[in-house]
Amino acid sequence: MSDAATLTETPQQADRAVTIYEKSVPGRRAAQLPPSGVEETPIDELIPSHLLRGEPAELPEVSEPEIIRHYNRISRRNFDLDTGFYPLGSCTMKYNPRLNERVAALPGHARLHPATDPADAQGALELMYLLQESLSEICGLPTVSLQPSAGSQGELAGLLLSRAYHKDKGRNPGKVLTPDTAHGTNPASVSMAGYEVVKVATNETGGVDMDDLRSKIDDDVACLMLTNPNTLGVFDENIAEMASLVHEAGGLLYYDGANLNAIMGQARPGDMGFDIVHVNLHKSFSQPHGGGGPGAGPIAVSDRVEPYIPRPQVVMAEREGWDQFFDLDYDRPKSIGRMRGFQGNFGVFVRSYAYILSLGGDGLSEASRLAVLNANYLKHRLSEGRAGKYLPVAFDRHCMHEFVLSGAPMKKELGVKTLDLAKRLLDFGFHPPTVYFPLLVDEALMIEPVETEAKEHLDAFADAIEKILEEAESDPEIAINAPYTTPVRRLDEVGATRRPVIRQPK
Amino acid sequence: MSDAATLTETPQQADRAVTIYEKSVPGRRAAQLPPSGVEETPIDELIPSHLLRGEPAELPEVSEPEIIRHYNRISRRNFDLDTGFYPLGSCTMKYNPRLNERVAALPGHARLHPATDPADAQGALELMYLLQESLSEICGLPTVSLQPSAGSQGELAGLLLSRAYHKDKGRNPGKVLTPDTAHGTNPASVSMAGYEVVKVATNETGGVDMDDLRSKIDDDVACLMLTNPNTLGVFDENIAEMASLVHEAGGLLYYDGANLNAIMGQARPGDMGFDIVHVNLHKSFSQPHGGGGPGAGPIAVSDRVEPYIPRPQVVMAEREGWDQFFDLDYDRPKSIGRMRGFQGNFGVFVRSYAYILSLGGDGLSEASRLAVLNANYLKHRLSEGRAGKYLPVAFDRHCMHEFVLSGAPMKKELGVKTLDLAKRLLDFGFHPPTVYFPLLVDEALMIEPVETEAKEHLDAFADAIEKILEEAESDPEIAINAPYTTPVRRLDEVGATRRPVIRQPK
Amino acid sequence: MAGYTPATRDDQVAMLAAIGIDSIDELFAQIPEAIKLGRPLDLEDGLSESEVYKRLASLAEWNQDAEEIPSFLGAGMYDHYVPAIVDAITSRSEFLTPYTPYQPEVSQGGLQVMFEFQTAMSELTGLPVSNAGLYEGPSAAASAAYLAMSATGRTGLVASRGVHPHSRETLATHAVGFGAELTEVPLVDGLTEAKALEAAIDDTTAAVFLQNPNFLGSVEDIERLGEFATSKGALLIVAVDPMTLGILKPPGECGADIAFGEGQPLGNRLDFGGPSFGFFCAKQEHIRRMPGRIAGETTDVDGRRGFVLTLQTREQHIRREKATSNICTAQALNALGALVHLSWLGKQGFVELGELLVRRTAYARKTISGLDGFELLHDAPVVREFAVRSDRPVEEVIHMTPDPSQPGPHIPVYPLGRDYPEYEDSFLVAITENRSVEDIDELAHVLQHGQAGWGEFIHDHDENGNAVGENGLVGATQGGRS
Amino acid sequence: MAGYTPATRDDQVAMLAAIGIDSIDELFAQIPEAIKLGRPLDLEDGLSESEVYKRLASLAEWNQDAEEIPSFLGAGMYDHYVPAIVDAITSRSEFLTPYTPYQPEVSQGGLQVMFEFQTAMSELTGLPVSNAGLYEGPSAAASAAYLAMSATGRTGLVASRGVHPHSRETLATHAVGFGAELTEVPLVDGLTEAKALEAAIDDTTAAVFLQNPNFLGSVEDIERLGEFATSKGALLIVAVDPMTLGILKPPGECGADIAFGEGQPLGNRLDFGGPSFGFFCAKQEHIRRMPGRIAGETTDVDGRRGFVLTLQTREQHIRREKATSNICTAQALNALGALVHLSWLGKQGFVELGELLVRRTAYARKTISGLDGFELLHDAPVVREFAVRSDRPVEEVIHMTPDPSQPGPHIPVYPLGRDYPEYEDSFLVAITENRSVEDIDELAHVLQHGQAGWGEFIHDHDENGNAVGENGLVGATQGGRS
Ligand SMILES: Cc1ncc(COP(=O)(O)O)c(C=O)c1O
Ligand SMILES: Cc1ncc(COP(=O)(O)O)c(C=O)c1O
Repeated sequence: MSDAATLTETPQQADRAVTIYEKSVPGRRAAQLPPSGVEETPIDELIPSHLLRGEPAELPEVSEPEIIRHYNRISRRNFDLDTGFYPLGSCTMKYNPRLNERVAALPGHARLHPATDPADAQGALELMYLLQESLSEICGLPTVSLQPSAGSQGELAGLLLSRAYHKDKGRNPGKVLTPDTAHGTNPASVSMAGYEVVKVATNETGGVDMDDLRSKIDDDVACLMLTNPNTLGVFDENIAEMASLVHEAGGLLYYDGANLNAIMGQARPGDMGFDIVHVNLHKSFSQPHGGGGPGAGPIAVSDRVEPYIPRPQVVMAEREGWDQFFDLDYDRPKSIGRMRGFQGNFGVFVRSYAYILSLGGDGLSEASRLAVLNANYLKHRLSEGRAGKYLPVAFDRHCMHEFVLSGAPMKKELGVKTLDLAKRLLDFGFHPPTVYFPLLVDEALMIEPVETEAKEHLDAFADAIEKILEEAESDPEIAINAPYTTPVRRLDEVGATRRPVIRQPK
Repeated sequence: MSDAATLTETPQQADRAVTIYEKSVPGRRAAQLPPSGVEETPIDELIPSHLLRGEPAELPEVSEPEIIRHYNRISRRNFDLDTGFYPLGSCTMKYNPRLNERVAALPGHARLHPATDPADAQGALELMYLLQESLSEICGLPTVSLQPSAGSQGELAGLLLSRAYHKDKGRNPGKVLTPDTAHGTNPASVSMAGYEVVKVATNETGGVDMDDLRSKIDDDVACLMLTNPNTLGVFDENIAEMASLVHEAGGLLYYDGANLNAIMGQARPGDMGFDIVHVNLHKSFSQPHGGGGPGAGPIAVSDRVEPYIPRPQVVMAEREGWDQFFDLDYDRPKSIGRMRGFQGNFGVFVRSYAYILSLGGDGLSEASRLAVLNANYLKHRLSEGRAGKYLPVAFDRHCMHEFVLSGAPMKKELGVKTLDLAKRLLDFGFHPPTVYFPLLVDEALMIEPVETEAKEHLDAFADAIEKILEEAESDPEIAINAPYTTPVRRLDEVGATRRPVIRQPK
Repeated sequence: MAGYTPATRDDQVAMLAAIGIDSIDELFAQIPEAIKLGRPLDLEDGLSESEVYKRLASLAEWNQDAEEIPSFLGAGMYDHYVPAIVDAITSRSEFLTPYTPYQPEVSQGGLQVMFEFQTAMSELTGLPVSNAGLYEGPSAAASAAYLAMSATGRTGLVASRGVHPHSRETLATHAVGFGAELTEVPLVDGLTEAKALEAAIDDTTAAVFLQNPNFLGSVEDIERLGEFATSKGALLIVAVDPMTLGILKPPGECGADIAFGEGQPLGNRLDFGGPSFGFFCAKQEHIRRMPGRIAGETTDVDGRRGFVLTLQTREQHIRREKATSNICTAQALNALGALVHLSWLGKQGFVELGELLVRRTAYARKTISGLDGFELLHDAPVVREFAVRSDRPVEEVIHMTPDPSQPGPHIPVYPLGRDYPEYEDSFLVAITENRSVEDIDELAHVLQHGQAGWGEFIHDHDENGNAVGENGLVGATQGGRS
Repeated sequence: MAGYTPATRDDQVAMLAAIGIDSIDELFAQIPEAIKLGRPLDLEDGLSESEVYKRLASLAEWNQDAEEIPSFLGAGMYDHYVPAIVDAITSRSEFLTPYTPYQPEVSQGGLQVMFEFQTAMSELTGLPVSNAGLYEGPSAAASAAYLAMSATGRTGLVASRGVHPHSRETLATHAVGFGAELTEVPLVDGLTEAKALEAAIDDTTAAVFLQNPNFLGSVEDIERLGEFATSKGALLIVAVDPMTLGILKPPGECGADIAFGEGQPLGNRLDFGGPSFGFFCAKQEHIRRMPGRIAGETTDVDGRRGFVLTLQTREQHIRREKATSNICTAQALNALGALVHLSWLGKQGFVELGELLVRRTAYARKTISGLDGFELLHDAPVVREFAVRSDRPVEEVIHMTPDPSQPGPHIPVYPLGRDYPEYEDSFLVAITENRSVEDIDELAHVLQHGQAGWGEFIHDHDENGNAVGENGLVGATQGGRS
């Protein structure tokens, strides 16, 4: 900035976005490749020219120093978990141990080809086997398939298991029940599995409305898909009853385990009577979120469903000359088949298994207990003062690992929407909670303060909200025009959708 | 920030410095240690209690997530080479290839104990041997010792070699000649070697004043210590003559090779008649500067000096059963002995050898040529417009890899000191050049734009200086009060020295 | 137990007091006793960091990785050299630890990466629209089928057997949910049989899947084959190996509606199969049916350039059961790795790498098919992978140890038997810039002399650090590093 | 040749034109023809990144590192577990790539690190003044001598033979320049001989050097020995192993004027000996004679807290020939590694680690001295390292291969012969938290049975990933990983 007298914008704001393509200079390069070491035969003598590319792809032409400067620079335009409190509801933003990155990077893991003969990949297969065993114990279900790439693929796999299960029983039910609080991936997965979504209402305590459920259970119900604790952070105490109702009607029970962080070592989906659970290793099991992946969504299933799980499955097999041999079992005639290539996101398995080893059974249980303590403490802090007045909790009861507030009074009395509050939080150095979800809560704020956050951060967050509301009482415009200090301010999303510019113009 | 109307300070400025100790909470911890696995004997039964510590050291009590947040956060309060142009004169701030970090981290390097039997460390010894050979070729001198930890230790080693050499010849000269342009470490090393510093004047073209030199050469001169190109970025064409003058008088020639980046593959200290050269691997050979180290300062020497080099030396030896065996030679009766522990900064050797392999002979030569081109281009850009008027070049001739401007006219005519200009550059996102060195140039600005910087950065830097001077013409206060946008603004260094607070108060 | 949780006893007491309860147990009262676990989890107690490291390092020792022994395995994932700068960038907390950029004002880094990635993929494939990435290759095939069905209102899927077996299996799995039927078309002489393809397509065909190079490594004439699809109103969907697109005509220029593929060869480790990413590009007309995240350019209230997630009305969090896909968490970090790798290769380097692959592969193909007892399975043109027939059973050929009773190690080439019973006497050999001519010669040597041969072939370690002696194929048979 | 230089031909032409010359050669005209090289450097041509990686990786394979085989080598550098968070932080560009913080406004990160580091070292040593680090341990001894000589105006240096041989050698080397004389004091029963020490000190003695634990691992009574020095007006200078300071009385409480040491055990890799760092702490009265950088707290013009390099008038760039030291580039990044490691260990963990070392070492000492043919060299108390006498020649004992004609590998313990001819029948054994009880038992086994023994001791890999079979001592004799 050249005008020194006053700051008109922050240094980062003044530093406008420039893409790597705009830094490209013809003839610049980073990579040097090894010589081929063989005859430099013209390519079109090896591949017919009509199959060859004419113009090279317009990739950047930049030197290596420019590359690292470019990406380091834009990396600082992200808010990340290692910068501050990130209470994004339903996302379990817990600390990502660097130990896990270290072990995942060992050449024996990172440079192991997925098609390596099992005899030459015993370490990797044993690790997968041990992770299956661990997740099986945590979920209370006998069999685990690690294959699904993330939660949503786990859901789809689970629903296809339900199809296979019913088909095998000679049935062909068409409906899947999901509470109206369900995460968006649930109904989307239901459709992709060729099922019809039937919504079930929520009762006044945040659980499933049992009457509505009963009225909708019939023999066309393939499956009930439930998140527990649900997206309101509420544990549904009728869960066992629901399970038996659905089972009686011949349906299966699918447990969306994205919120497992609330109950590890406390209660297990299997013990609640569920048949299929998916687990988000990038939530409860510390896989870094990477700006939107990678993750993994293993599924744990009951014996009823076991015959249909995806192929291949890691098993402990008999092999002469070995006291234990771990193998990939393809010979599963009733399997739904593959959900994806090779054996799943192994690198994620390494990290999550390292996490499980680090915490142990006691540690996982403690993690859940402290996650729930943090959530209830923050809920309490936000029930006081102005937050209590303008941001009432959606369901006033002890919550599990997260809770949902409603910004409706704030909107009504101060003209400040939940979105405005979220944006203003950015100026205070906090990542906002999940907003406008779950849908049934007006102006929802979904807050998940994980166990790896210290009390002082929860207090600071509560203080910031109090301060923002205080500001808003005197001048709502402050929040309505926020943020002010972020690398860019509010962005025109509507315009972006109307005339999409989704790549560097040629 | 809470006041949204105007920005009173940047977000980083608003985020005040807090130390890790101030984040400490009794009972918090990160590390969990393995169980001892043996009897938990009380410590005072194993070590007499009067030898034991009473109170534990007040180390931080923080969780692991807090540690990474703390250090990531303060890391962003550094300007670094991967952020932008860093033309710090005499420091050769060239790109640090990440390949070098990768190879240095290989367990075979990173976890190799320095006392490993040579038979079990052949890879490391061979690498050191190959680096010695490479530096020998680059410097034009037959023998290289890698031991010195950095340039200044190389200098001291070199001066102690001179002592040993003369002593062995039955001489005991007491003086070392150094030009007044010498880097501060030169005279400091001379004193630590027990020699008297004799300053030699600089002539009107920036080289050594030959008459002054002649007048000071006598048989009490142990050594001439010269940097070439010198700290003015000038190559001294009388170098050969100086060499013979000093040799005739029985003295040795020490070449401060910190500026080797100007002449790799172009000319060699050995060919100029020098006996001892130190090389800064953290300058010409891309070792990252690490915020002030680590580095390494190997020395290359002539046969005359070889008998005295530090112990141990890596040599290729005969060993039956091996076609080549690399050994540590301790049997050097005339050696000055050790300058430090073990074999030197091996991790730095790995990086620099990787750099030499990557560039090769041709690449090193090209690097020097482009470094010199960049320097002369930027010097030209700064001879135009206001820079040309207010910041004349100290010695108007083609420079080598760096050049020195004088801010004297700027100070006189605008009341803006070199320091002010430097601080104002910070607001423009540039690291300032080296300032107030060399001492003989009034209000000096020493600028070294290395070969890894693109032309557009040199242009942007020149434009920024033009802009700052333009500003200063209308309002010098802007520069005088700069910087404005940095994490902190000008700091009270005098106060810091008057009442030193150099640790967290208890 | 690791110290990732900061709450001290004092903290807990203070928090409980504030909440107004005496113990954390009270918070779990909402879980009915009947379903409480009521016992500790039956898992080991937590270990210290150094113990966890040791345990996993010693497990990893049991894997025969490409660092230890040069791998010629391919089949969709390749041991390319991932430049160090990729790790340096992807390991930064700022990229590693945030989640999906729901708050664009503080996610410009991630969003700009998506935008730049989309541009690169669109350039590679020659198609105007790219998303920010999907899970991996095969499941991207399923997404493509889903798009094609909704675009055409048809239910027929036709796939060449040249398409990766994992993609075909994944399609079959998803077809059950989508209500689609999948038909396969055979190969002749290493290429998709044109007649059979033409015959398989009719006006119920939603999409035709081809792969280039196909699973046997052959370069297909996509343009010609594609006409059978487009002429019948089916979408042409082409799976591509991104590393070959510096050389091969991009699908966009061959009439493809959709191009997708496994992204691993671009800046991603092998990781025993994942995580990597899938890319997905399409014609403009399909933009509002695209699966996955898409970043778009826009401006902020002060007119600053910025980026946002765009066209979100396609997505599950808005459209729910009507979404174009159920994907949520994807593979953003892996896509970043690809972007950095591509920037590092650059416009020229990307082409040069393709040329290097073609030439070294030609050499390897000639060398290995020249060995007695071996011949080419087909002589169609190839880029970086080829199929070889062996007179001896493949299992026997690839078994490396002197003592056949030992379970391993195996020569790292890909036996075709499981996926293609019709080729159970053949295997695939894949080449990358990491496989030097010396590696190839050594492979030939070991294939030829098998168990007997290894003895003769011991080198001292050589200056080029190439895979011989020490950590070469041969070395591996005697126990790798010494 | 690597692409680190951006200048294209066009860039070069434009720059030359601006300068007004035709070729870069003209810029080198200032170098007299006579001394121009006039030929290419006789070095290989540049290699691609993957080739460099392979070459260095294959060189590294020839090193027997502590990852491959558990090391009991110590002698000042120890194979502690460096937590992953240390690499995560020290590898950030923001810490890795800047230089000395000459511009404090944009160097607050590095300066605060120095300030926090100084605090930690001052806490460990119990001395109020710490600098931001020196090169490594032994050269810090020389700096201490330089300080002592200027503080006392004396020239005599007295050092116990318990001080690390490298420190004594380094002192001797520098003494020539300093004009000092170095006298050594012998050890008895593993400890500095008090009488001899007292006798060696007189009123020309500038400094007395002791080490704790000393090189043989023994815990010295610094307080008692120190009085001989202070009573004669000499400075008491104590070398310490920082990892023992959770347990041992800090030098500051033993009357030391200066405490220094090798910092490697704190958060630094072995790196075959460097880079690491040396720490240097002193009494308040010596603050203006300290060598090296020191960061101090201050405020900026707006009153914000900040940090600067302080007391710079001591330093070479200001004081030149009168500087208190010639050090310029030091070891800032290594000091950061130590600070992060110490923060990770924390107040409690640091003590616990010391206790762990004491107990495991006691076990190892008992186990190994109990083997027949072996006995303790001394029975003074130890923390983490101890000396053992062997009946058989040490060279023979540590030679692990069945075939004695083979040059290696060796059992990684430290033979004392070279440094202490008087103990040529003895060796040192060092323990860290990385050396499990199983490792220790295996060491005992191999020492006992030597070449003969290794055969019996082959394990399948074990769940604890401990050093047996695969990557254990024993495994190593058969070629490490397989
Ligand atoms: C409750 C719930 N279910 C399902 C998902 C989908 O998981 P994923 O994003 O891994 O596909 C998520 C997270 O995004 C979730 O919060
Ligand atoms: C010309 C010159 N000589 C000597 C040195 C000292 O080198 P070091 O900092 O490695 O001790 C430097 C750099 O600081 C220098 O620029």
